[in-house]
Amino acid sequence: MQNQATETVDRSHMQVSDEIAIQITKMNKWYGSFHVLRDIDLTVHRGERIVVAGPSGSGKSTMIRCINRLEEHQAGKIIVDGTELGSDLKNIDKIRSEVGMVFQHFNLFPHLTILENCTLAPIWVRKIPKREAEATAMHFLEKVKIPEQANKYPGQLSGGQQQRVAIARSLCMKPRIMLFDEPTSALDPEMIKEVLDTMVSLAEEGMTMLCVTHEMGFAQAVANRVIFMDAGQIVEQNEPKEFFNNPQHERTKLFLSQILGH
Amino acid sequence: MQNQATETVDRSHMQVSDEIAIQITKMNKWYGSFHVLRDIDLTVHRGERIVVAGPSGSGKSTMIRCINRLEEHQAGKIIVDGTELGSDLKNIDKIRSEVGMVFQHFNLFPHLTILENCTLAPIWVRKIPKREAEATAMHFLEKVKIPEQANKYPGQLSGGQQQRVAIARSLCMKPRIMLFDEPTSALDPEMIKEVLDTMVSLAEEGMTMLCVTHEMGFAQAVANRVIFMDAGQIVEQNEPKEFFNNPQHERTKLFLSQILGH
Amino acid sequence: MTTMTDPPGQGFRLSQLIYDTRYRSLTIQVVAMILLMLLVSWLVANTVTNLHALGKDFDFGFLTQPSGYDINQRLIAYDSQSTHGRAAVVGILNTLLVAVLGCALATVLGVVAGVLRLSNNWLVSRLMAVYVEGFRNVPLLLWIVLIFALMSESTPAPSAFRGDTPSASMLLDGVAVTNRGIYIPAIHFGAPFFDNGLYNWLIVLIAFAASVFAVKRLSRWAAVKQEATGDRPTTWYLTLGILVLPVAILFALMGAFLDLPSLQGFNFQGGIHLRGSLIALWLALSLYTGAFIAEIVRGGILAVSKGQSEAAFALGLRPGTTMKLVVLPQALRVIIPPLISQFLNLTKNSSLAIAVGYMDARSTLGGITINQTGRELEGMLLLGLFYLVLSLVISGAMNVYNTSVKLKER
Amino acid sequence: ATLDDVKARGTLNCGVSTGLTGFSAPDANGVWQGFDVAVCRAVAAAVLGDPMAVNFVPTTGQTRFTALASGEIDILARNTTWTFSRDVDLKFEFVGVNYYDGQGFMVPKALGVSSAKELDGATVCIQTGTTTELNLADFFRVNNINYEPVPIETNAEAQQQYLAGACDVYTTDASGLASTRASFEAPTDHVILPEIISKEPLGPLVRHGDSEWGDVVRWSFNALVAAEEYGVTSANIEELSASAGDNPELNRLLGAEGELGAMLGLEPDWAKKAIMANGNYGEIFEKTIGEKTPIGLSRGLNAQWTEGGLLYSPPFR
Amino acid sequence: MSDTHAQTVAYVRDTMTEQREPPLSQTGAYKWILGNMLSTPLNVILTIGSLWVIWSVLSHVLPWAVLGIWNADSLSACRAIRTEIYGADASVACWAVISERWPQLLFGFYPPEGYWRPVLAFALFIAAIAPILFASLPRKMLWLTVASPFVMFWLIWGGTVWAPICIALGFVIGWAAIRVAGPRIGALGSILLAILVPVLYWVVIAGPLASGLSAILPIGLDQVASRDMGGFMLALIIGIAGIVLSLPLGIVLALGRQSDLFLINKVSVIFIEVIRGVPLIVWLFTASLLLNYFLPPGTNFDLMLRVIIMVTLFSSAYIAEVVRGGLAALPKGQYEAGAALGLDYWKSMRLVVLPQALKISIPGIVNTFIGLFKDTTLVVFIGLLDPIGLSNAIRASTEWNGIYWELFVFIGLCFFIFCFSMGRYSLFLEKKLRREHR
Ligand SMILES: Nc1ncnc2c1ncn2[C@@H]1O[C@H](COP(=O)(O)OP(=O)(O)OP(=O)(O)O)[C@@H](O)[C@H]1O
Ligand SMILES: Nc1ncnc2c1ncn2[C@@H]1O[C@H](COP(=O)(O)OP(=O)(O)OP(=O)(O)O)[C@@H](O)[C@H]1O
Ligand SMILES: [Mg+2]
Ligand SMILES: [Mg+2]
Repeated sequence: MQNQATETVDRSHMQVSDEIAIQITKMNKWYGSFHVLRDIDLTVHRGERIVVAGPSGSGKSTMIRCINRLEEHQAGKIIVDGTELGSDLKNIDKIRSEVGMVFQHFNLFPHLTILENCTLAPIWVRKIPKREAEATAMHFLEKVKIPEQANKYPGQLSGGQQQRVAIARSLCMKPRIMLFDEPTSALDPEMIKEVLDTMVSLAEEGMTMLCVTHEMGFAQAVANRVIFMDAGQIVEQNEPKEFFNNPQHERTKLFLSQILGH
Repeated sequence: MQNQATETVDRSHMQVSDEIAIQITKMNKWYGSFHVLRDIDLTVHRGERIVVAGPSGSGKSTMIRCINRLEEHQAGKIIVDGTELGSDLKNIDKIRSEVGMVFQHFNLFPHLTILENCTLAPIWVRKIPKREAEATAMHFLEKVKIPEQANKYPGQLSGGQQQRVAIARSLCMKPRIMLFDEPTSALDPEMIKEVLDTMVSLAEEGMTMLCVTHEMGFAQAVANRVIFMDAGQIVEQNEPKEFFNNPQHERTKLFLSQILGH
Repeated sequence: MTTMTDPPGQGFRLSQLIYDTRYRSLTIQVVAMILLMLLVSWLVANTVTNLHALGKDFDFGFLTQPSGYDINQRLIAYDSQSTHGRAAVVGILNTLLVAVLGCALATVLGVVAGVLRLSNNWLVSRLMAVYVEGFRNVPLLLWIVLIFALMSESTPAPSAFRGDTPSASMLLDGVAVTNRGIYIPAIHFGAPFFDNGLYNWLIVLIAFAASVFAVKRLSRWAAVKQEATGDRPTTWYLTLGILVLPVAILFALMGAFLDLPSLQGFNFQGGIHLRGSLIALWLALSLYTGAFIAEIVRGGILAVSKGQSEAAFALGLRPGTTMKLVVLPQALRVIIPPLISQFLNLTKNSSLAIAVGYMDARSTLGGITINQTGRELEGMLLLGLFYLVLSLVISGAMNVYNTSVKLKER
Repeated sequence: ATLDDVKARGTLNCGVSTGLTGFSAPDANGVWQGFDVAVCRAVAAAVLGDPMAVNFVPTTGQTRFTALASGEIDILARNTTWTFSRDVDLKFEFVGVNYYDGQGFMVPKALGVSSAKELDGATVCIQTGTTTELNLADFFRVNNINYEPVPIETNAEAQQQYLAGACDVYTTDASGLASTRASFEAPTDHVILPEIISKEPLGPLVRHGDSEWGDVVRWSFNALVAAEEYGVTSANIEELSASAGDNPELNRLLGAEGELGAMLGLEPDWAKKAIMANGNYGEIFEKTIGEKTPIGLSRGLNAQWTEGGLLYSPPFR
Repeated sequence: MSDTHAQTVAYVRDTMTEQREPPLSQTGAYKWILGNMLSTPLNVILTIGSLWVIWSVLSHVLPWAVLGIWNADSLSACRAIRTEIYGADASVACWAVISERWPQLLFGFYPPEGYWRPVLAFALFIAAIAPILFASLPRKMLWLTVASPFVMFWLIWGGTVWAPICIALGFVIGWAAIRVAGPRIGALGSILLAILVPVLYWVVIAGPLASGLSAILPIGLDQVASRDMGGFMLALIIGIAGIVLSLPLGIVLALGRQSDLFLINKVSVIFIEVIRGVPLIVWLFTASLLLNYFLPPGTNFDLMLRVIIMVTLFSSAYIAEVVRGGLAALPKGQYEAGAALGLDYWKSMRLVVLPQALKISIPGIVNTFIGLFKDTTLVVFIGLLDPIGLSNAIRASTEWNGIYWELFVFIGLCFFIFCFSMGRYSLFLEKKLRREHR
């Protein structure tokens, strides 16, 4: 499950600035009467690479989706890049175009070619000329190593390739923050590596990343903080080394023993 | 990938007779204008256990499917059990009931129970009384070690069990020749062994078998000839030991290095 | 191919006809052919005998004889002295008219109801469910009759517009909604270019088509501009101008004026009369088919997974843009084939016009004409042929669309 | 021959309207009642001796002629107008006229119209599939006035449209107008205009080419008319037929004298049975559509010739 | 709780937060109304619009329906009662027509003492299709399914019991022909034989045999003529007969359309397209006006039978398309496995392909049935007394002349109940199939 490639990351230049990218305070969310997120407090600095782990149903996805308002939170505050997320549509639009998101099931648009997938949002949201958008898209497609597929449709690509396109698509909006929700869990083992490699190279460039994943190898290699969630709360957070070698909380220990023992 | 169980086969009594079971001469087949099988010559003696290997698309399945006329060949001769396979329906019917076939995807009849799957053809083709057909079916189900599932439906069985039922179903027609088309490639690793074991025990009983498979362990343990196909032709054939240790042809070498190295 | 499959020289045996795969299919087809011919000739022979016994012949001459009956709803000139053939054409045009109108309205209703049924507004989505289930599960014939009756009872009679204190009044002084239908203003020309009114309208139509073409060019230009600069220039006022001005100028040149309907004698006169029977049939067909279309639309939208719109939102696209660029193009692929088969159904169902006395092809050619002339065989044959051709044209269009979509997918 | 078929079958197949008030309609028990129905019953009684041995086949304006031509029914007694083309071109044989009708107009009193000639521009509801459309077209063309026809399939719909004011005028045969008006909540608010624009002799008809059967139906019907003329009613018929009286025609009619029945291929008392089925013509009229019924038609043209009407049975001899 | 800094990253929660109730804005009727009906300005408008629609419909319909008069023997009596209770201006329904005539609307003119017969027949029908729809029922019940058409026919039309038995015997003879001749002359020949022999039997022997047997042993029910049947019973008979009879024909057509024999394929395609391209009402007129032209002179059978024949041909084209979908949904491996086991075309169709394809097609067949059942209303145009036809007939009686809405509302309601529940059932089946097919 661990990938050797990720071990080679050179962490020296991955600087964390003091600037705050995301600030969540006392955020609460309910689904009906079910309390999914409870008093979440989290500050993410620019350039941080945070891995969110936790058992299924603990609210990881929900938390991440609250950050770009795919879900609405009911109490507390979320400030992204200095803009508070409320019901103000303008703020939501602003934040969404600053924050990229990659889903478990890629969610590429099947009726558009790879290139069109990547240029859609820049053209319609950022109002970038098509030619320019395409150049940017090709640049990022090269970065994720599939420029030659630009004119194919998503259905013609393998899962790993599709996920890399999804990453490229997000990057085309030049986001300052990237959210990943289990980007590799729908992939076959061979394909996981190619996607993780892409994420690693992103991390190397200093992108602020918040990543829900079960790839502990990736967490150890790239993250500068691991957050452990359970029952809608942040139970523990620490540097990866500490987190894995010396978990404090009972639940963390239990979780790690299951994940790593397996 | 190799199965230890197969190593235990006692080959001493697996006699090959002089009688010819299948004789293929200069057989050619086209799909439209695409030449799939080119001048295939192959003689199978009664009691032989032949493994057919080769890269994907090399025509292995097509060759095997020509033998019981699931595909029509356009030139050359196929004689099965002394009957020539031509356009005469009676011969086709005769050969089909002499030759059993096991597919990659089992192709059990989902609307019939295991027992009904096994008795269908004996009752309707061989016109055997139902009671008798059921007794035979139970005998073969015991042989493949799932008599207790007789009244379940295929959907309720695991892949390995289904494939064993498929083998039993073929055996119930008391075929003199069995064809296998990648019987284990749709199975999870744990299940591969149980199916291979069944095939080994069949081989031990002296069944004439023609088996497309990538299970090289099986080939080494059971086959008395390995045939290597590429681009619609038989490129090389030899005894398993010679074939694996001392391949002659370039393509065989390349193929073996990929298969075994992997 | 060098060798033959079978050794030659074995000679042909009769049993090969059945047991040889090469001849077998031929045998079966020949037998089937013979049986078919027998059946057809049997039917034809019976028909000939029966016709002879009845002293009738097979003759389409009746189409050229005067029909003797009037048709209220007609798109071409017709009176009771016109021929049965012309009556049939009037009926066919009426069928096409209600079919086209019905398809358009049914699509609108279906799309609205389908989308609203997915609305998060509980009340609205329930209401739409009631509409859909109610219309789908009661025979169309009942709906046609009920809507016809409902319309005539809930709208005022022309007499209600009469008198010093009328109980009903015209909308905007030009539109009268009565239980005989709706009267709307018509446009006439004071100084027409041609005496034949049709040509004048043709000119207007050509001008309008040219405008539409120009608008298309304009939006192409805007798209190119957007590709180049990223910003789409605002063109709506230009669009409006191009669409309206040429036609307006033409109207002015030809001295167009509005012919307002006004109450004279028993009825409103002047203007255009949309008859109650047409409206009732149109509404009933549209509401009924719309209920089916609503389900198709709902299914199509649901078929586009939620992930698609979420991905679009996450990229910063607005809901409207998401609908336009992401959801609709995908949903349409699912929606259009069944939609077209609903259009087909609607067209066929328009033959129920008989229930409200709308004179469609079935009521003229297949109804009064047959009844007056006793030419059942000829009349029904023509009628069946008409519907068949219509269906084939529609389903042909559907096939063309399907293949074009399939090609685009891969 | 049809007569033999009917006798062999034991029932008479009689085509009637799917429902026309007073002329044919099933009652709550499913038994068909009405003026046209009575003709069928009389024929059944004459031929089979049982007025109830009738299969009523409901037909629509569209299907009635085919049903008769194809032999599905033996008689069509469905207020069908006797016209040249139906008789000659469609190849049927009208055996008589059981109701002399004519097409008329009904308008609401409030319109203030007193003659059909004042109907210029009016909207007219008509029932399709009959001669009505043709008469209407002719009438308005001859008088050179405009109208807007609203063709309606059934009487019920037409009635509903007319009452809702969707048409100014309702036109159909005068008998239909009367019965329709009788069902209104306020019948007096509507008037039937004096113009009768057509002759509508309604009568039963049979196929061409089987004159024997035509004779049976014709004379069964004539027997009803003659019975009224001679004062034979269902009340006194037993008595009159018990012994030969002094009116030879009556004797022949009731089978006491001559062999009229045998000539038709029927029992001697065929006419007696026909009359006993529902009474004579006058009785049938009174029971089904006469002035005492809600429909309230007066005899008018349908009175005996002796009383100034058109009913005139040829002599039984 | 302390702020988490990049420098002092480590954090461990000591006490777990308990699940709390959501804020008021998140629960109860308040949230529900706010969230579901008033969340955006557009939603507010929609809500108000809906309320207006509901109000305007209910305020007209409810008083009319609820205050309706149930006891009267004619429309004028109804009106008198209304004037007495509510005054002359009130508009209330006269449900009395329903309470007086409902047996007629349901059964037509079927003799009242025989109502149990159609009821029993339909109960039998339900029992007969149960083993097809629910695989869990014992297979023995399929015998009931096989027998039911004949029993139903006998129950509804009555007459001697020997007629249906002798007809059924024809099928037995056909089956026996296949059994006996099959091994000798092959599948194709025996199928021809199995068609020829029973047809000969029906034409030549069945009639005399039945009358002979009934002369010896007269068992039977009172005969009821087709024209005495009407109302919903008629609609059901036509619908059920149409679907049941069209099933074999539809399957043959579907197989024909799949066939790669050019002629067979084209004939099937043409048949299906012609039937589907022309409206049912035109076919019904054909049945009533033209069928006699096509049959030998002198043949004459009743209109209902002709309609059933036409409806059968009509729905067979639709069933064929449904079955074709089912056939296409089967993986190719099933055909191949059948062939590899030595089953010939007909056997593998009968034993392997069709059982599966038909099961997949059941929801589609149910939907076709719903459509057909609704379409039976069109027979009113050719003079059959279906519910709508009967409503016309009822209106033609002097008591009920002038009544309008009540009859239509009642008929519509009956149709709705029937079609809606069938539709739900078909949805349920579809879901179940999707579950099983994963
Ligand atoms: N739309 C919804 N409505 C109601 N409950 C929901 C909804 N979405 C999620 N939940 C519930 O909220 C809880 C948290 O869900 P979430 O998807 O955030 O978990 P997760 O930590 O991402 O789990 P996983 O690892 O399985 O993705 C779960 O119990 C889930 O059942
Ligand atoms: N029905 C068909 N029509 C056209 N081409 C076909 C068809 N079936 C197979 N082929 C082609 O024939 C070639 C041989 O196919 P075949 O299935 O025999 O290969 P194989 O050796 O069994 O490969 P694999 O290991 O992938 O099963 C392939 O190139 C394939 O694309
Ligand atoms: Mg999740
Ligand atoms: Mg293969």
